[in-house]
Amino acid sequence: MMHHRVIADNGLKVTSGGCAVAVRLPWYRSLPLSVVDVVSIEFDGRVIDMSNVVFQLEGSSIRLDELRARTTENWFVLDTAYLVLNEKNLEVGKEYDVAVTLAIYPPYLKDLHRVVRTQKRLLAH
Amino acid sequence: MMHHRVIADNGLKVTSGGCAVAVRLPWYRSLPLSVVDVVSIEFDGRVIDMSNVVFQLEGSSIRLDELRARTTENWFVLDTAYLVLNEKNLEVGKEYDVAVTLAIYPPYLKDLHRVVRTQKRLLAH
Amino acid sequence: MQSASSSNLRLGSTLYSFTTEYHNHDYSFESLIRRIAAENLGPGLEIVGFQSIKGFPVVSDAYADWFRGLIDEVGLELSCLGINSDFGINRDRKMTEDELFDYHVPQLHAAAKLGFPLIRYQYGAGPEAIKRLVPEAEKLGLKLALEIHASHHVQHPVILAFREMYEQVNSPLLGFIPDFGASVHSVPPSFLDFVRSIGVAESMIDLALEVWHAGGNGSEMAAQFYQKAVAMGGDADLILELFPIFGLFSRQDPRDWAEIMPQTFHIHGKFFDFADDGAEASIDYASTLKVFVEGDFNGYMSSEYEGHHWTDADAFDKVRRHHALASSILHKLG
Amino acid sequence: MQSASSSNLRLGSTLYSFTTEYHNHDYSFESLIRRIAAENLGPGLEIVGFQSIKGFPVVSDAYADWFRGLIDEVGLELSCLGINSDFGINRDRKMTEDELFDYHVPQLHAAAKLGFPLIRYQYGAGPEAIKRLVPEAEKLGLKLALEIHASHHVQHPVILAFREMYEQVNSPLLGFIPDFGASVHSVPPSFLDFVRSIGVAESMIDLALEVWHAGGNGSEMAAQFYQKAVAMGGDADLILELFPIFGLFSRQDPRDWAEIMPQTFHIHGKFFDFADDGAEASIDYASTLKVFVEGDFNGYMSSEYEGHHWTDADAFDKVRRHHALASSILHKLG
Ligand SMILES: [Mn+2]
Ligand SMILES: [Mn+2]
Repeated sequence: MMHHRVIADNGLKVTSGGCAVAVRLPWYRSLPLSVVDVVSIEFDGRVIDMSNVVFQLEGSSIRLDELRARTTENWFVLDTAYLVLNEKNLEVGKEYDVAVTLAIYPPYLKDLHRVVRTQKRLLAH
Repeated sequence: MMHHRVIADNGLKVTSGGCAVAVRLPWYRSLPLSVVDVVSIEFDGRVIDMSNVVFQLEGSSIRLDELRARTTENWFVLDTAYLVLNEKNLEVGKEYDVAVTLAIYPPYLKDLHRVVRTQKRLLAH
Repeated sequence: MQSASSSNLRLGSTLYSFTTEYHNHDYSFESLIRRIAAENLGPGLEIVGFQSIKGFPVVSDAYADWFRGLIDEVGLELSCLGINSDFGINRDRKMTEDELFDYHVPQLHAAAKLGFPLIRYQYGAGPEAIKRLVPEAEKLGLKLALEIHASHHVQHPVILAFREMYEQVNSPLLGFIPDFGASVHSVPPSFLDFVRSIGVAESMIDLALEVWHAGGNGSEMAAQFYQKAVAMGGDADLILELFPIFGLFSRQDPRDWAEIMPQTFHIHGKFFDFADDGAEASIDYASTLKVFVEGDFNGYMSSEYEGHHWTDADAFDKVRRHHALASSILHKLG
Repeated sequence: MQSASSSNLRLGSTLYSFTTEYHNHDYSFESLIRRIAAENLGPGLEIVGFQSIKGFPVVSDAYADWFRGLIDEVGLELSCLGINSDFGINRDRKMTEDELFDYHVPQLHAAAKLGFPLIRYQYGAGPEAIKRLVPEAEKLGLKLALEIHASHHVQHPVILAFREMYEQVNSPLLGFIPDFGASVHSVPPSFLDFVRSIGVAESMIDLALEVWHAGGNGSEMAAQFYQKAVAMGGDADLILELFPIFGLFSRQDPRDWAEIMPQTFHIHGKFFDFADDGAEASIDYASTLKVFVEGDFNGYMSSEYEGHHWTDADAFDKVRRHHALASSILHKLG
C-alpha cells in the first residue's frame, strides 16, 4: 500500500552539515503532523540514530518527538518534507540504499494505523 | 516575464518562530544558488529587514549572503524553497500582501540578469 | 458519455480516483479537472478538500473565484465536497462533541464558498455534532451526507445511530452517500495480486478470504484473522497487509441500499478492476444500479476508483471504463 | 501528424515549449512525454537536462533505464539533449577553459547514458573546450551542436570563431542548431501585448522597435535604447522589460542559414504567435523551411514555443498549430 511513496525520486541531497532525505506523505490527503511518526531510517542497511533527526517542512524545523503535539499543522499531500541527518561523508554521484519508515494514523478512522517503509537506491546529488 | 512565479500559491505559512514564504525559481531550468539573489521582501507594503532571513531548500538552511558562494548546489526548477522570517503576529486565516523580489543571473548568458518581483495577497495557513 | 436513459442518476468523477497521478505530480488539481472535462468524465465533479486544496478549510475569496471560474469554463457540475471528520487528530483522546462541531463548521463554509451543494461527512462526526450543524447548513443552503463506507452498511449500529437522529430531526438537508465498497461480492483481484507481489503466503490469503466470507463485524474479523494467522506462523508485517480486506470491502446485499433511498443524495461508485467483458470484477453493477434506478435516485454517481492504494494503474483508463459500464447498464435499465 | 513529404526534415517537440505547464506542476516530465506522444507531437523529442532532471548531469542507471523504457513504450525518438554551457556560475569570474571542459564532460556522459544521439551546447563553452571534447564525443558516439540563438547569427563574430574551429578540426560530430528566433521579421505581438499590460508606455515600445529595426549588435542596441529611453524620461524598471527584444529576436535573413547547412544537425523551430491564417506572426516559416528543404537538411525540427516567458497560453495548442503549419509547408515543398 503506497510502499514506494515515502521517499521522493532523487531524494538524497548532500548538505554542508550531512544530508537530507526527501520524503512524501504516503496517503491520499493532507494529514496533521500529529498523526505522523517517523519510525526509522536506514542507510545501506544500518539503522541510524534518530535522536538528532530533524523534520523540515514549509520553513519549520521540527524534532521528531515534537511532531505528535503539532495538531494544527498539516502536511499537504503534494509537499515534500526533508529529514535532515548528521550522516556525513556522503559523496555526490555515489549510490546509497536508503529506507525510511513512516507510520500514519488517519484521524477519521478508528484503530487504523499504517506503517509504510520505502527502500530506494539513491544517487546522492 | 514570469512576474507571477516567484511566490507559490498558498505560500504563506505561519510557523512557531514567525512565518515562511514559499518561493519558486522564476526561470525554466534549475540554476545554481550562486546566481540567485533574494533582493527584498515586503509585508503589507513594509520592506522587511533581510538580515535575519533564512533560505531553506532541500534540508539546507542558508543565510542570504551565503547564497553567492553556493556554486555547486542547484535549485531544481520544480522545487519550492522557503524564506523563513521572524515576522511575528500573523494569524492563520487572515490575508496579507506579500511581495518577493528575486534576481537571477543565468550563467550561460552574458550580461543578462533578470529581476522578478511577485506580489500576491496571501491567506496565512 | 452518458447514454440516454430515463433515470435521474447522472455520472461524474471524484478526483480521489486520480490519487496516483496527483500524488506523482503528473497532474495538478487544475489539469485533472481540465482533463476530466475534456474526456467527458463528468458532468459531476467531486473533490476531497484535504486532498486538493492546500490550507483547507481556509479558502481565500480569490481562490474560490478562480475555482468557480474554472468549473464554469470547463462545464462541469459540482456534485460533492468530501470533508473529513477527523476525531483523532490528538492521538491521546478523541475530539469532544464541541470540538467536532467546531471542526466541521469551517469545512461547511468552505464548501458553500466554493459552490458545492453537498458535503460528504464521516461517521466520526457523531450524530450529535451533525444535528447541531443543521442550522449552519440551512444558512448555507448546503446538504450534509454521511458516507456509508465499508466496513459499515445500512444496518450497522454506527449507521443506525445516524438514521435515528435523521428521523428525529427530519431535515431535508440530511442524507447518505452509499459507497459501493460496502456491497462487494469478492475481493478485487488486483489487491490479491498486490499482496502476492510483496510475498504474502497463499495460505494467509486463503485464511483471510475464509474469515471474510464467513462474515461479521470488520474489526472483529480482522482480530480473528490476526490470531489465526499468527498461530499458523505467519509473518506479522505481512499479516497486516491483508487487513484492508476487512476495512475496504464489505458484503452488504446491494438491495439493502433501498432502505435509505429517499435520503440518498449522492453515490460513491467505488470500483477496482474490470473483467474482460467490461464488468466490475468484485461489484455487481447491474444489480446495484437497478436498486437505485428503481428507487428513483436523483443525483450524481462519482466514479470512485480506489485501486491506487495498491497499484499505479492509469486512473483515466479505469474511470473511462467505469463510465462505459455504468452508461451501458443505465441504458438497459431505460 | 507530419504530412507525407519527400524531405528529410522530421518534426518533433522540445519539452522547453511546455515550461508553463511544467513549472505549474500541471504536468510532470513523464506526463508531458506521454501526452506529446498521444497527441502525435513527435516523433522527435528534445529535452533540457537542467529543466527535466533533478540532479542533472548526475543520472543513475535506474533512471536511465526508466527513461529509455518510457521512450520505447511511447514510441518517440530522442532528437537532442540540451546541455548548458554555464560559464558564469561563479559570479566573480568566468570559468577557465579547463573548467568549461570539466563542466561539459559529465553532461556528455549523461546524454549518452540516456540514449541521445546529439547534444545542444551554447556559445559560452568557447571553441577550445569544444575542440577538446571531440575525443570524448567520439568515444560516446555523440554529436555536438552549437545553438545559434538570437542575438547571434551565422556571421556573428562569436559564431565565426566556432565555424573556424570546425573547419580546422573537420569532425563529422561537430555541427550547429539554428534557432529561428535569430531570423524573425518582427517582434511577436504577444510580447508587445505583455509589455503594454504591465504599463510600458507606447512611446517606449516605439523607441525599442525603432532601434531594433535599425539593426546592429544585440547588446549595443540594448544600450542605445536604454540611453535614449532614460533621456526621454522612461521608468527604469519598465525600460528593462523591453530588453528581451534585443536578446530573443534577431533579424538574420533566413536564407543565410544555407551557409551552415552541411553542418546543421538539428533545428529549433522557435515560435510565438499565429496569425488568423495559421502563419507564424513573426517568422516566415514558408521561406525559412524552403532553405532547409532545398539544402537537403536531414534531421529533426523541434517545435520550440517560447512565449511562456510572458504568457501562460496553452502550449499544447501552440505546438499543435506549429506542427500543422510545418506539415502543410513541407507538404507543399514536396
Ligand atoms: Mn467513498
Ligand atoms: Mn532554442
